[in-house]
Amino acid sequence: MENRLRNRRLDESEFLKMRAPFLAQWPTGREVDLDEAVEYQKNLPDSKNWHKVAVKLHEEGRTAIFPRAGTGLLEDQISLSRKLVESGVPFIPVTTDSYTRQLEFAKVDELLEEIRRSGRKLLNGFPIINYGVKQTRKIIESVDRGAFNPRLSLKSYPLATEISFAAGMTGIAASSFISWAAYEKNATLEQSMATNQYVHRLIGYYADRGVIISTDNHGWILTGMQPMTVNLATTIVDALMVAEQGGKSITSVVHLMGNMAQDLAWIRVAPRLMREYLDRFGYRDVSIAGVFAQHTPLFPMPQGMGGAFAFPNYTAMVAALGNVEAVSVRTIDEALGIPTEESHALTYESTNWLLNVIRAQKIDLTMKEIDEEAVVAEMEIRALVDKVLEIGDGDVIVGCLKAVEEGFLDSSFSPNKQVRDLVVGVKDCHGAIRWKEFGNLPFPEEVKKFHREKVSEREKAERRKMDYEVLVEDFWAFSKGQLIGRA
Amino acid sequence: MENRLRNRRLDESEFLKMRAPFLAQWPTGREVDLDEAVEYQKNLPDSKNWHKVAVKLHEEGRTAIFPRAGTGLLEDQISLSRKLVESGVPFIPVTTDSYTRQLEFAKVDELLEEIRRSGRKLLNGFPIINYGVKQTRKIIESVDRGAFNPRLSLKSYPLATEISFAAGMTGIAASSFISWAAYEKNATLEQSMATNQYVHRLIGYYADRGVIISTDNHGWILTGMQPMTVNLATTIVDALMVAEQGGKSITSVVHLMGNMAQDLAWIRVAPRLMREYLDRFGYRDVSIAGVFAQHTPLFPMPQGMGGAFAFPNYTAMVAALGNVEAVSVRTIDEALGIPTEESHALTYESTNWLLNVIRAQKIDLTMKEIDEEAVVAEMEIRALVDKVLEIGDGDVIVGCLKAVEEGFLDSSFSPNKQVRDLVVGVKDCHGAIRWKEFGNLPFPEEVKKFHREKVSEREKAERRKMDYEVLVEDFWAFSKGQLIGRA
Amino acid sequence: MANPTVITGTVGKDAHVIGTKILSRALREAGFNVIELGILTPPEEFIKAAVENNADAILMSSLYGMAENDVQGFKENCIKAGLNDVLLYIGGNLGVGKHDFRDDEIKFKKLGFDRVYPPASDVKTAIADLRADLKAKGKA
Amino acid sequence: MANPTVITGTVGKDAHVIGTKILSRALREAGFNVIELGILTPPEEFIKAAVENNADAILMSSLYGMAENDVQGFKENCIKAGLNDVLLYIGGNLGVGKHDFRDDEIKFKKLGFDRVYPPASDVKTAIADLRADLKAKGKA
Ligand code: B12
Ligand code: B12
Repeated sequence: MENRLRNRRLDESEFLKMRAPFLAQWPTGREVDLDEAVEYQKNLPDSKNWHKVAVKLHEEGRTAIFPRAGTGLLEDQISLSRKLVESGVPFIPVTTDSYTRQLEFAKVDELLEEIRRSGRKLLNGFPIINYGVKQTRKIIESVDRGAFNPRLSLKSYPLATEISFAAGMTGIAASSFISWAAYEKNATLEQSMATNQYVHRLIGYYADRGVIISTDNHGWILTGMQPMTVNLATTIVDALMVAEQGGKSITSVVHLMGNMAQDLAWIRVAPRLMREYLDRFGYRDVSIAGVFAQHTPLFPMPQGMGGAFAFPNYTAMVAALGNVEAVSVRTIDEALGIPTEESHALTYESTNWLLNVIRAQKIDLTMKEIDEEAVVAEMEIRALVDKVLEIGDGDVIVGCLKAVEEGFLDSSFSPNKQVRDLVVGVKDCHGAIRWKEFGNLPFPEEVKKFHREKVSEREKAERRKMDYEVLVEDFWAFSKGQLIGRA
Repeated sequence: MENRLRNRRLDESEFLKMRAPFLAQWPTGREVDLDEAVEYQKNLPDSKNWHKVAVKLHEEGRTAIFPRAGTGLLEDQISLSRKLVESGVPFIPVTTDSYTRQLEFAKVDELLEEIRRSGRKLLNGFPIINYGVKQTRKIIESVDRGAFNPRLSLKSYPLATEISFAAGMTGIAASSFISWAAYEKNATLEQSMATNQYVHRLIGYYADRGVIISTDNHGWILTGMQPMTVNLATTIVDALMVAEQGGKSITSVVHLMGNMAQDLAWIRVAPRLMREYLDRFGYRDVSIAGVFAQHTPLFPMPQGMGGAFAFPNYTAMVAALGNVEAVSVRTIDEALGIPTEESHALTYESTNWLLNVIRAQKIDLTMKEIDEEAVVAEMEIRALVDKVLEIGDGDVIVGCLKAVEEGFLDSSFSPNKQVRDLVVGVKDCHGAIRWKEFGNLPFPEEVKKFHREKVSEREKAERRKMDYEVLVEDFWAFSKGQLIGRA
Repeated sequence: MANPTVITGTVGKDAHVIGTKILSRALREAGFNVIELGILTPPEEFIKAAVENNADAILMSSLYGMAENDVQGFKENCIKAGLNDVLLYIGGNLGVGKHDFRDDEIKFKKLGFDRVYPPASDVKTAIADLRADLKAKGKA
Repeated sequence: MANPTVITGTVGKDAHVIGTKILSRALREAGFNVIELGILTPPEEFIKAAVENNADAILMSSLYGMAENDVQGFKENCIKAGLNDVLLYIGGNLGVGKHDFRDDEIKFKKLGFDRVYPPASDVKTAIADLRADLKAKGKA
């Protein structure tokens, strides 16, 4: 319990010293020259700056697409980026491959050779570190607009963000929870937080020099189905960490679970509470660039073409009704493998149609269910964040590390050994996600009662216990064109 | 002005005498034996009775698809019907071809020959009269569920409905306005009302013997874009005509125009006012089987696959949020020609996904815009129906005939010469349809003021007059993935 | 030179009115003298109207897929009626079901049409084509 | 006969956990003794666990598309470690991008796997297969 990491701004000199070993991880690290990079960033047009693009979308009342995409070779990544820009996508991801994510750069070089020789698809993403700053800039320069954002792993964060930002990328999912909770088995949250602190400080370095890089805060990415409040509480933790290191723009990410009222409630509550906690800690000059929605990646996809279109169209519809600035939708090929350029284009043609048509209506929905869900979500998020602050003595990092140990923050189906995994979620009669097991979550009794009632409502309606089988059925429901799992 | 048709129940003996000339139009007319037909109908399972299927959907809180489909050969029509049933469609259309619609049965025989010989697709629908009762029953018997509904023209109504009902079909779009307003140039409304009266009386004959055939009342199908209130007022006229002749089940059809709030308002107002007028005239035993939505067929379709899916998916989404019993969606091949079986299946796979997922949530939307639109729609519909009753001295038929002459009922882009065509519609800033020209519509000043304000709001926002060019742009907007036409 | 006269309408048993209305209006705004026959117009009526009005072109619409059948022998009947020089355009959705537009074009050109337009084609282009074709004939 | 012992986990650099969790749980409920290795499991660890636990089968998952590379020489290393008789199953999403599952099956069978399962395959079927295969070996 001693000597733990704290949420305190790193001195610049201290930070600059930390950089050397990361930059030495692979020869391309030498290409990073921070001063030159700041200049490069300053010369980018507004349409390539994540924060500015998000703010503009907000002003115009539009919802854009933020895809997931990455491919092995530079020329393919360029072609993919162009295709995305042509499809009207303003946010361009550069998803890295799984070897880069494990720092196996020599292996990547080998595979790149092999790909060039045989044409076989051996990398499931773009190996940004092997390519380095100069090569990666070619991607950014290949289009006349589009704000880029690399998708990384815990281990690769420091070097890969150094290279990405120097190459002109302006957004990054710099969350301590994202990798740790969804991608790692043995890594500890403390390691993850330390790594993220470095990245946040790098963002702060740019910010001090007038370059705004936005963090899309995903929080604790869930692998099981459960209410999003643990996730949303941790996006607030992310925000407080970023802000402390000097980051000035935060993109609030809200994962959807499929019930409209609940999803829309989360979309409303998340940025409001994030703003409140940022202000409470004095980070009034940190802005929330926008709200980004995505269907939590839990759901497998039906493989019929009709259902394949229905799923992203539904996500788009909910996002549009939520008036968010962007949404990540799964492509129509999602279940089959990494989508082709064509399926990206087709998917966004479809979802953009809906986003445009719905947003043009300037809809402001009221549903008593949204309000009800919002009240519950707010109580849960506050209970979680306040508990973290309480046991951390006001320090979110210290608090989180303890909270995970205690199971005050928890999730089901976790791949990470540190996680208690005492909670269980299940859908209710209307397809909203409820807590079936609370584990040690520090919720008020009132909240627990609400969930218990909803779960027992479904138990009664379906005359069966909400057991593991039901959970798996719920999980596959969307793949079968249903909201709620059926026996 | 003398001797006009009136909304009075035809005596049974009178009605039976009227049948002979119709049944003599083609040899297959001889296959109709009403007593045998009543027996045949009584033996159909509930899942083949339109009314019962609609009521069951209502009870279960589900929305189903009612497609448009028809093909030249019996075997193809059977295969199509089966495919539709397999896709989960409970309402099966039998769209007739354009020659049948003009009573050119000899020509149809010729073309059937030619099709069989050459395999070429020469008929754009199923020639139900040439096939006759026995052959057509094969379609109904080829599936184990599915309520059938023929799609006809004015001229073909009497003989074709005789054959359809005898063959076991249980729903029919028996509206005096549908053909007259959208399919005919020279036919008069009086002719159309007389023809429909016959069909309604035939339905009454079945009803007297315990067989419920439901009419889906489409009212005045619009060819131009304008608020749906003229259409909805005439569905009430349809209902009063059907009820007077003894029909016991009416399906309220609501055409959508694309703005959610406005569409949902129409969906709510239509059945409520229909019920009210039915009750006012004492037809308390006539039930409204359900509400069916469809995008008014005005809209051409984008041809890209993504947009092609987005359009029906959007329709499905609005229908589901409207909690209607069924929705007719355009297939993904709509713009290309008569859809293939496969594109029917793919389209309904997609729309059913959304219908299921959304209806499972039991959503009851409130939006102040819905309420606002509902108030305006109700005022307009009442003004129209009350005007018809006023000038018809309480008789809707007499009233309608006069109202059309005077332009109290009117529509733009009409193919029929009788229509005044003095009204013009245009979209407003939120994509709702407004009256730009009221012609002689008998609306209160308050309503007119509302529309004028909305039109001038858009004029100001776009700094241009809402002229014919804008109208055409509005018309093509959906094809371009937009709600509102853009210069 | 006087404004050229054109005949519009939807041929045969087809009742689709919107396309021909928009086309007619656009032609009128472009300065043509438009005789608008509307929907459900038998081929003979197009010929009759063209003869009576000394028309320079016939712009026929058909959406319902059965045009091929409706216009069999139309060109020959035009010639019989003395309309040797009238331009024949047809547009809309000219076949039943999903099919390749290029096949329509070949088919209807064989039937004597000078130009054939696919579904949802832009009227402005068509009007420009018409102007060019009339000019080539020394008519505009 | 004792309950058969099986090893589960996601191989290589793959972090997809949900499939292997569901599979493990289902195997346990079906009476198997399950050693659950979780995600990011190097091939050697599968072998080590199989040797230590005297396993009857290894049920490997891979979703991220790079399994082919991860399991090169796996069968040979099993044999080297004395695992001549252990059943090798693999399932998930075994190639990168949209591709034909039948190619995966051929490929992975060549690599020494006894059964290969496509994405989203039903665990019940797999368990039935496993029972049958074990029975054939006189193990269940
Ligand atoms: C959830 C998810 C994630 C989550 C995973 C969370 C976690 N830790 O589990 C997150 C967001 C972290 C993630 C990350 C990535 N993912 Co991912 N992910 C998915 C998604 C949406 C669902 C996978 C899933 O959980 N399915 C549900 C489970 C229950 O099904 P299942 O795994 O198929 O298992 C069932 C059966 O297959 C069977 N089964 C499984 N294994 C075995 C083994 C045997 C022996 C047997 C008999 C049966 C069996 O039993 C299970 C129960 O029925 C899929 C897309 C999709 N819709 O399938 C993509 C997908 C698998 N991911 C993909 C990729 C590329 C990645 C990333 C590399 C990059 C990215 N896109 O973000 C990273 C990889 C990180 C890493 N190091 O591995 C690709 C794989 C591409 C390919 N093969 O061509 C997919 C297909 C998405 C796509 N189209 O791009 N992903
Ligand atoms: C609206 C509509 C209707 C309305 C028509 C109302 C009316 N009276 O106009 C109603 C509901 C009544 C209807 C009925 C039928 N329809 Co309809 N209808 C449509 C729809 C949705 C839009 C057509 C339209 O108005 N487009 C908008 C206008 C502006 O575009 P346009 O006509 O293409 O015209 C433009 C250009 O093509 C060009 N143009 C047109 N003509 C010409 C001519 C020349 C010379 C030039 C230069 C240019 C030109 O200029 C116009 C302006 O840009 C289409 C599907 C679609 N999305 O296209 C089906 C469609 C045309 N209908 C079809 C069918 C089969 C029918 C019916 C037989 C049965 C049915 N499905 O209901 C009946 C036919 C009745 C009859 N006797 O003709 C099919 C035709 C199938 C085929 N060809 O394979 C279509 C394609 C639908 C489908 N996929 O099944 N229909």
